[in-house]
Amino acid sequence: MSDYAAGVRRGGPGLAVWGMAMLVASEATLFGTFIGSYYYLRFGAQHWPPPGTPEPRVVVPLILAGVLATTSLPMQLAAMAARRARLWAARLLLVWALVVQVGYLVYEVHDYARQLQHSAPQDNAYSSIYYTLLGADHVHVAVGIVLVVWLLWKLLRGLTTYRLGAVQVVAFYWHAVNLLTLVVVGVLLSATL
Amino acid sequence: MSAAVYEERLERMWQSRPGVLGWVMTTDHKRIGLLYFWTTLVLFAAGGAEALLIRTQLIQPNQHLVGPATYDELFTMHGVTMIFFFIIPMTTGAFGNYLLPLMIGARDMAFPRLNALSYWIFLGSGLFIYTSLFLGMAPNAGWFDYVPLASRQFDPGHAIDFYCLGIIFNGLASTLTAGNFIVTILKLRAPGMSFNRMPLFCFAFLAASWGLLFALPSLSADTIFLFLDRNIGTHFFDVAKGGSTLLWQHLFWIFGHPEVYILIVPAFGIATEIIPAFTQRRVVAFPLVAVAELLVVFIGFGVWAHHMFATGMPTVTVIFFAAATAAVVIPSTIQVFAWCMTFITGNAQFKTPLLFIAGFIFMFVAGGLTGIMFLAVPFDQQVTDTYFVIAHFHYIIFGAAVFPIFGGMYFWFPKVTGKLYFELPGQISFWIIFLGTNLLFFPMHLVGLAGMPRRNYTYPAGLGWGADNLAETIGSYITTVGILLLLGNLVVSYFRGPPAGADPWHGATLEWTIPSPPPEYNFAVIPKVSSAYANWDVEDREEDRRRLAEGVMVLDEGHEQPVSSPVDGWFAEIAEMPHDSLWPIVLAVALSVVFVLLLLHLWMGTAFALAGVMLALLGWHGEEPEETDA
Amino acid sequence: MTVRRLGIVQWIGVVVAPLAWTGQHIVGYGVGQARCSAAGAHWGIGFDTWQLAILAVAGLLILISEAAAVTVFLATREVNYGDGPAGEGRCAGVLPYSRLHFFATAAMVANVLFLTVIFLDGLGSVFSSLCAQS
Amino acid sequence: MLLAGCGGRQDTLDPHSHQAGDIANLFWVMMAVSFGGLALVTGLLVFAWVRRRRRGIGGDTEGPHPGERTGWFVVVGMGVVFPLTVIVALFIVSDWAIVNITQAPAASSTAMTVEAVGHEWYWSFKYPGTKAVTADELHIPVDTRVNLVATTADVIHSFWVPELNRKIDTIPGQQNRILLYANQTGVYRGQCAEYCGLQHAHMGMLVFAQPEAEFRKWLKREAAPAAAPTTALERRGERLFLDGACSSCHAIRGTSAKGYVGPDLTHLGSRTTLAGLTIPNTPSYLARWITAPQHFKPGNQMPDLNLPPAQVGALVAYLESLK
Repeated sequence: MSDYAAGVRRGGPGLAVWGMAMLVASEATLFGTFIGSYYYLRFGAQHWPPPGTPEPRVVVPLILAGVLATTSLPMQLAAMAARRARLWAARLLLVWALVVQVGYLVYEVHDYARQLQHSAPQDNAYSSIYYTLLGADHVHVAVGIVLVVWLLWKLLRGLTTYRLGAVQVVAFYWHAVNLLTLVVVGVLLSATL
Repeated sequence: MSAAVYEERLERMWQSRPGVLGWVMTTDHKRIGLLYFWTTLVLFAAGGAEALLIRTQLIQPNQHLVGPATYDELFTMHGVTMIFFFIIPMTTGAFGNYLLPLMIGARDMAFPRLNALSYWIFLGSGLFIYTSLFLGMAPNAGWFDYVPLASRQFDPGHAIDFYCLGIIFNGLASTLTAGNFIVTILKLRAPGMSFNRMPLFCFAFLAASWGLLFALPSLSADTIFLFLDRNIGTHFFDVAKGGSTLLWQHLFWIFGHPEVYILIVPAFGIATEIIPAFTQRRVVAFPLVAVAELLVVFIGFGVWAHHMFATGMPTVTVIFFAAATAAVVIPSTIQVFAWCMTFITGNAQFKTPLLFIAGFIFMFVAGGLTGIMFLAVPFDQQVTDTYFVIAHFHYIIFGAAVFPIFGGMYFWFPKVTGKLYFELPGQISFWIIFLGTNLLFFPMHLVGLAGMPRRNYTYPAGLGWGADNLAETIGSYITTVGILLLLGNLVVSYFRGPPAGADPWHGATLEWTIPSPPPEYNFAVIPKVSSAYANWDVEDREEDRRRLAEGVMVLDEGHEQPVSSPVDGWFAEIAEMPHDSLWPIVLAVALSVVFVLLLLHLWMGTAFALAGVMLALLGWHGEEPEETDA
Repeated sequence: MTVRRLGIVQWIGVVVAPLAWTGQHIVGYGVGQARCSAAGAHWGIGFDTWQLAILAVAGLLILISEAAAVTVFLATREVNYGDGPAGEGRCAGVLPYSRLHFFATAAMVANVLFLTVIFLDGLGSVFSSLCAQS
Repeated sequence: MLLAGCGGRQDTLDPHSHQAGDIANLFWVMMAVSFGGLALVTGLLVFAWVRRRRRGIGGDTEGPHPGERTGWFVVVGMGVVFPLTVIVALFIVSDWAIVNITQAPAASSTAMTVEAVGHEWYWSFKYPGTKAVTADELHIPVDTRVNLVATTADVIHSFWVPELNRKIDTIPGQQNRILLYANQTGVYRGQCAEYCGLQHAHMGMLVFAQPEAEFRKWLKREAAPAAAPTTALERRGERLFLDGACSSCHAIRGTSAKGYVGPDLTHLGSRTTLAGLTIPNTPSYLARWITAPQHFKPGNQMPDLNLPPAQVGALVAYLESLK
């Protein structure tokens, strides 16, 4: 079919990846706004966090965020495996990532509930932005987990170009979420400085 | 095989379902554009009716046509409607959807089903927010919705909750559209259409889409905070508990000012298509006009606090926004003079569309010059929140955004319907609208300088405001007559107008290379492009005909669409586009349920509805393009 | 200069200046906001030092950006911003000169604008009385 | 029937202070330049119309584009260089120079301080150092630099007396200040400029700029507690006021009325207007106001009390006696 057929090049960032890039851009901006609000409120406050409100714990959240960040590796590998049509490799790598991600979320949600017993979003502006920012991040992790589960379910029934695109897109999403988590944790911990 | 055979094959390949189902399930950007067009036209009527009521209330001092409560609802809904439910969906939704793929030589948007979803969400949000009006609990704290006036303490009831949720819901639709446009413009341009050969229309919509994508999250965050403050008891805006009322204003205007440019930049795009067609000349200083359209939105992100100069911010911070306000002027002056020089060096024929563009340039310059005045902080602090500001931004939003929309309606009417509109009533409608709007908005400068503040449901006599207000109200009636004549002309032309043919204007861009109305597959052959004014490159068009005859680049094996590299438009691959689908509307309905339940504080129900949304998404992604395992 | 290198230089000309202005705008505003806020008053932020420092950095970056734009513009002067190789398929292989020229022309003008702005607000914030309420 | 003008006007172009004057002059200059710009562009469009349709549709759109070079010169010259110069000049004049005159005055530079508090929907004015509290009518000495502190009791309002200075919002938790200065005795009208709810339209104020001595006399009287009623009717009115609903919202210094929802009425009789400049302060209007406040100012905090005319008469007599 003429010179175009010759020019046809598969792979590379397809439309799906571009679409996810748009989503990530808008989500990142949303978090940017949250973080901007955090510091705007912080500048206006004499004491941060206000007296009576516990400071966030430092060590555990940092370690956990680091652990979550490592899942970028299996996600990326899964995408590469899928491109080479290594179906089983892709599935196993996704399961590896999924286990870590679920573990992270389970602990964080439990911890979130625990913190709510000592302070509530209704206490003051600090708590309001603290719980909103942290909660929003957890929601994004949860969505990512749903995506991985859906991906595995899809891959049960073989690999298609469509599903290959899906793996790449979800991997992209997870890279973004991991980065986001690191930033959010960093911002929240800046209150202890 | 001959051209006819290929066209017939494509016809079969792309034809959509007959009847209503065809419209409900459609993923065709042209049909979605038309759906947007009709919907926004209805909402425009609503917003216009609100405006007429406002003007009638103010026709003379101490009027009591409507009470203060109603008046507050009226000006709030007028602002919300015109901005979120008329201009944005009309420019991006209707014009962008219908024309962008045609201008870049594509057969559809990058994500056709997402495109349909955007429309159905937009429709849902429109119904959602207008329900509040009929329930007598319409938003009443202004479209800017400042706290603490909008807080639960001072505005109990559901009015502001309707506002928050409606805005978030509507923002969802705009965000999806914006992302869709960006990917479409970057990836679906016909091979050969490198950035410097992209029609200026596309630069404008690219700019507007980036603007929407990065501005809306700020508004969403703001409305989320407010919704939480009102319904959960958080303290983002509660000064007593360490919150800040100015935080609302900052977040709102970080969205709100780029918004203004999002409203007018697509109009610039429309102008930059009409001008070449009716001057038969390429736009002067093409690269500067192109970059100006991007710059105006980019710099527009840095000026937000000039809406807050009277809030007592430190001068050292105010300075930054005043300077950005100064900078954002230049891209506009570049474009204005480029347009004028194109008028002069080309051979201008003042048919209706070009008349509207000339009027647009006049109104835009008038409004822009008063806009420049606001970079003078002390003057801004003197006239902000007066009618002077209303005059300024109505010259911009009505003059610079709506005039090109009207001009565009006339300009592309033959393309969309295949009929020509009637010229004389068209020109008359322009002059009525032009005189009407100036009579409507110019006196607002004077009455504002005479000290009349905004958002007053009535005003005392004896302050010298009466005559101006009377003139404004008369102007509003005249404008209405003009708009009705315009719409009437188009309706009559639709039934009685003479056939237009493919290219009545000898237009500059690719949509004029195909029949009117365009076939569902848009382009029988993916066009060859070697300049931004493709329809004027005669040898390229002959090349297209040759290819069609030989079946080169016809792509008739399914919903095929070439994908090219983002900057230089190099041919990359052939993508298989999805077919009609019912999932977009299903998903939109599920989302509407979510927002209604949120409004009613039915948290458990909301959770279930979200589960429904997920199921819809699951079904959506169950539809895979049929193909063999890779 | 090779076409490939010209391509990189062109992007420097287009991208660096806007980013420099963005940085100067946000940091400059942020410093003012912090210095004049309830909390920041005690932090002893050297306001003028900060403003002049970011002004200098941003100014330098924008000058580099402008130089890049001019370089590309001169290197591609002979082409018109509209024409150039057809650029169909991968066969063309090279960047269209017309695209380089197009972006260079646009950037040359835009960068001047950014340069003006950063001096206006950078110097303005230093001249105006610190933390006086506008 | 309603109040006409009420003495003052609020015309931004009729300045009575250095600040408002500079702003007005700034405007006149900007307007002159703007009309020049508008005339230029309109001229270009008209010129295009004059030499329209030389070749008509379908004309040669391929060949060279006549006047491209001229076009570039105009676009770069008139579209970049010229406006940039003008704007830089405007920026320096207004935002480096004039802004220093209109921004909050330096603490040491003012002779006295007045506190303006915005309420839904009236203004109350306090004179620190004295007990004086009044509503809607602010008195200042002429030719004196007054430091005005604008705060709010509820939502965001904006203190604005156009002929004296630019406006300043009242932000919760913020103590915004502007300089209030009148170079000529007289009455200047002002109005809340930030949308603040139902009766935003009826939240006017008057600024009386008086000679120093006159002002001192006024302030002295204003600071004193209310005079005891003299006639029987006034005494009846006082009893009604203190025992009835009035005292739960209004304060009258020197009596047991300590309400703070509505304005302080200690010297109501000395005011020229009522209800945020909605109506003039005459016995008949006061009577109608007490009978049906919701008629004049729908949605305001004061309920229709449907008092019998006799009681209204007594209340009016008492309140008007509070000079």
